[in-house]
Amino acid sequence: MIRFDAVTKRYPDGTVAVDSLELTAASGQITVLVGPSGCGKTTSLRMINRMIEPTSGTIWLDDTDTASMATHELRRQIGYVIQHAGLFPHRTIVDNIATVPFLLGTDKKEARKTALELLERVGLPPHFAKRYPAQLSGGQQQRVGVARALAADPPVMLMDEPFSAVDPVVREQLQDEFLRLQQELGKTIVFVTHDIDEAIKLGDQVAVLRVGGHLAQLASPVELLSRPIDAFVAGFVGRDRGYRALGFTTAGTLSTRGEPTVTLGAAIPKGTDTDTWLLVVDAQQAPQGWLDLGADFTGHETVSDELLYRGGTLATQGGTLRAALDACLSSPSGRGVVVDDGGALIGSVTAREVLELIEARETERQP
Amino acid sequence: MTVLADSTSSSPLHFAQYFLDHSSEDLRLLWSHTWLSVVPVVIGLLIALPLGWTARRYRWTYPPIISITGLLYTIPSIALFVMVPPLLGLDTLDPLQVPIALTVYSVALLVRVVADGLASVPEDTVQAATALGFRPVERFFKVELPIAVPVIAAGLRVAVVSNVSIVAVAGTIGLSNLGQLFTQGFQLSTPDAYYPPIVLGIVLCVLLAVVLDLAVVGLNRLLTPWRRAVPS
Amino acid sequence: MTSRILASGAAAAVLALGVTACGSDSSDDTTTGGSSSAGGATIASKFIFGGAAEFKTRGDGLDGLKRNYGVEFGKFRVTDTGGPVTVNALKNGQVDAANVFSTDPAIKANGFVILADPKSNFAAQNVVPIITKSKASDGVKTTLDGISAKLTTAGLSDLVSKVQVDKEDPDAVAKGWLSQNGLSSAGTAAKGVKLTVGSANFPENVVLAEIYAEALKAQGASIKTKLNIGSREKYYPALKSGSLDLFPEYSGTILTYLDKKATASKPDDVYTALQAALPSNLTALNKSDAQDSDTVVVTKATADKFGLKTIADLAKPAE
Amino acid sequence: MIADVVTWLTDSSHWTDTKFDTGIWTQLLAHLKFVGIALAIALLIALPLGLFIGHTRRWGWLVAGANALRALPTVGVLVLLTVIISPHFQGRTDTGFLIPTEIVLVLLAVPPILSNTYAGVQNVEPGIRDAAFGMGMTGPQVLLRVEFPISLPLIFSGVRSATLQLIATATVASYLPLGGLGRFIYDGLAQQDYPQMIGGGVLVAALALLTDLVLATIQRYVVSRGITRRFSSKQAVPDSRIAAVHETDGAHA
Repeated sequence: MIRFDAVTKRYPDGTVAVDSLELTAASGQITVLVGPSGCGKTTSLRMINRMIEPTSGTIWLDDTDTASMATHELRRQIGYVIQHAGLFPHRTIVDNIATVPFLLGTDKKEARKTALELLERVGLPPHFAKRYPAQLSGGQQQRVGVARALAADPPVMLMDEPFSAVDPVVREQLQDEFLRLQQELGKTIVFVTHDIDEAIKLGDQVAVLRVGGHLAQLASPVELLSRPIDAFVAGFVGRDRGYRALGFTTAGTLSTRGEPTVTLGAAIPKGTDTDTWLLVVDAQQAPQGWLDLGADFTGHETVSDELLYRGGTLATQGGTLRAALDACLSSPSGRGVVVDDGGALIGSVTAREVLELIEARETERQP
Repeated sequence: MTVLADSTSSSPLHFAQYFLDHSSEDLRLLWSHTWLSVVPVVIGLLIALPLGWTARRYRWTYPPIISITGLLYTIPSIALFVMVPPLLGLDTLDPLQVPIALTVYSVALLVRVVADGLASVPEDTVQAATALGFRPVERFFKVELPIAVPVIAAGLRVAVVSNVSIVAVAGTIGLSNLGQLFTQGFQLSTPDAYYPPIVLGIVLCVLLAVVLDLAVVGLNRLLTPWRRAVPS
Repeated sequence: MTSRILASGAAAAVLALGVTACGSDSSDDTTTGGSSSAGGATIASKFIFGGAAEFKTRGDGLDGLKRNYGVEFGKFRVTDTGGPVTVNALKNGQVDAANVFSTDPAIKANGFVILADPKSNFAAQNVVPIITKSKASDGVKTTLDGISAKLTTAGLSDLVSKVQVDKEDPDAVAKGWLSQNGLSSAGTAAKGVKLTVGSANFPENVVLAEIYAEALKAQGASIKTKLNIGSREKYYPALKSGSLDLFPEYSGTILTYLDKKATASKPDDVYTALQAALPSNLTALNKSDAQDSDTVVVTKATADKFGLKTIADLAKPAE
Repeated sequence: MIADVVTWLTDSSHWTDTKFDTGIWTQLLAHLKFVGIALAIALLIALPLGLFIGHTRRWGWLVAGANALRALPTVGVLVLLTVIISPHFQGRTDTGFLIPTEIVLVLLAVPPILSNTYAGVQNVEPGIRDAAFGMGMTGPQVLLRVEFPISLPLIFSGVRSATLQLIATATVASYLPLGGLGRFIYDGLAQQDYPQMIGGGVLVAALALLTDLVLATIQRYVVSRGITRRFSSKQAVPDSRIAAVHETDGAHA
């Protein structure tokens, strides 16, 4: 657990970067600090491992006042990941990962062995161990950065915009794997980002800071989306926050209806007058796309790949309301396809049905 | 006689008095020293520009050009001074021997600077200039060279400052420049130390180096007005 | 420090002067010749000798000392041509004997002892103006001859001392000497003559050139000076090609420079040989009695310790 | 002319000492001694100072001050120091000439080493410094384990440049009555023995090249491949932009 107790950072020129911050980052959880630039989020983070010294106030690490520890001792107990990874260019990947164990005097062989395990854990092949940072892409470097922070198995990790320097596709990958890793490890993590979507996706709780170092709101992502405390937070969280909030509500068991299908490779069936859209599945009953029966099939006798409309997203039974609604809205037939965990077709729902469900939930919550 | 004794004091601090007593001679030495320090750098730059451009344009020529010019730079100046007249068939008193030797050094130093300066021009800028329709020669003078000015200017500063020191070496083999103040002072230092000409020579050399250095800095600022437009 | 390169040369009469001043005599003459063949370690073999690099190769250098006196030094150390490095090396004990010029005020100032050269190893070194023939009008000749007539070795030493010890300016010293010797009165003897006077880069030569220049100026000549030119191999070609017209020279050295096999050593012989050796466009005007010769000097302490009076004494067996 | 120089260089009698002539081998050793002493002293001064200034970002004016030393005329300082120092050393010692020479050489070698070391440390990416401190390295650990190895290419470039200048400039020792390869140049000039003079120049240039080659080899083994980016072709290099840093300076004599 990390607790900020009336922590203030004032620079010699009078600028207040952080103003009597009160904040607790619970053990085993991800606390995200988010806000526009100049809001003091990075300063707050860096005060935890005393890369910046607070002007006043106390930061507690469990029951210890961090100010009472030698800085380098403190830092060795806290994993630290920064934007560009900050890998040491002159050391191999394995030695980069083993940095803190080396500092702690761990046996070199032992430290390298652990480092190799971590390399795999962050999803990099073992032959990367002997490479140098310059030989890795930005995303790969960032994975090494995470592995390095984990090397001494610190209970606490500080992450300063770790994924912001990579492209969106890689970023999403890294975020997903980060969440998976956290599920296994259960570290106490403080995470700084300027990206509200990332904050909502990753945070167990999100602290929104406003310029001048004031804490505007500390809440769970759902609460933040549904009940922003003031205009600033509302504005920062964004316009379609209501829609995004659905992402935190499970749909429960959707009542689906059966959907007629045709298997890929079968003969093209004749359409009916009322509905020209037919769902195409593969041999394992996994939905592949929609077939427009009203189209001109000259030159085609069987259902083949190039005839399919692939626009629709899929909702998982037991998934979120947001996913269910999206499946409906994105489907050319207007019917959202629902699959089971294995990806096999269960049936379909309509947007009207999902909206009714959302309304029902709202009335439940606000009696 | 006391007045005379005073004006001929051996104290290092009397260099100013020494200068006033011998101002026309000393100014002549200073002028010739300045001339010898500046002209070779200018000529050296004119020679280094096409060489540096070649080293940059045709990459395979970079290693040989840089190695050969680097090799020239290792020749001790005193050896180069005395080698130039017999090698080029010049008269031993030919006033050109020092500028020629110094031009060799300036070229040696500046070729690499020009090549690296041109390398410092962002590839995007070159591409953009080409796309805008600059022909290669136009592009070199209007785009690449101006952008390379700061790097080249840094090299020029080194070249003029080190030239001031090397020219003084030529004074030790009897050529006319501020280096002569050192030999004169050394000769007059038997039987007793006589500092004024030596100190005066050092002071004038340092002043000259500083002035020439500032001149290059000023020229650089003049040629790169965009570098002063720094966003606050 | 190539300044006095080959401006070195010989000391004959001057040496006798120097040695007499040091209380020496020529009485050793008869005993010196054969003593080197005595075998065993000589005094010289324990000595480090300091001199310019060319002293190793010059005919009157190490070879001449060996040939004439049987003196072979233990080691040779390259210093400079009778300049500050040589003087300091001798004074500080880095060398035991050195090649210094007879007019050098450092000899007196440091109490160095000039070793006599009774066999005239070093040739006579009379100061002599070398001039482009076409510029040597009667008026110019008369003016320069007047200077040479008044110039003595003692006077020369005095001139050098004024520049080097009293740190007076060479042109002021030159003017002072001219007026002292009644040579500064204005005239028209050299009117219409255009001359470029040169000098090597050591004080004595500069003063001599200034004396020539000032005297000719007073006689109406139009004078340009190029002083402090380096060594002889720098200025002689300029003199020969006509970019310099007048130069104060030393008869022995310029002769050796022009004719490496020259053997003359007496003042008049050297002068005659020099006239013959000069190219047709140059001529030597009347020589002066003033000499600035090569000498072998040791410190007073060394001279006393080994009983050294002449160069030949160096070949005696060491105790 | 060239043939005469080759003859002079290949004459074995020129390589060994004789009674009055010092051979090439002896002068070569003397030359290396001048350079070695000066380089060692310059390293002792400039390396710790440059590391300290680069690491602490304090006393930066010292670097500017050291660079101003480059404006000093080598010969003038040599003469001045000789006139001051040499009379204090009596007897058969070269110390009175050696000290001025070494001071002049040290003055020459300090600026490139100091400014390159300082620039090398200062140019270490802030993120890398930040990560190093953030992981719990102490100041000296950050300096020695991170900043120093990363700045090695620039430091080496400064040392190599300084060494080249030292080798070329150590010839001025022969302006005083000291040995070294400059002896051949000054003596050749005095004796009008041009093959000897040019041969001396060739020897100095050759020594400079050879020394640079040795230093380049050491650099190759000392600097991490992660920084030089000399990777075997089999290994992928996603970002091939190589930071080219050259030391371009050189008061030279």
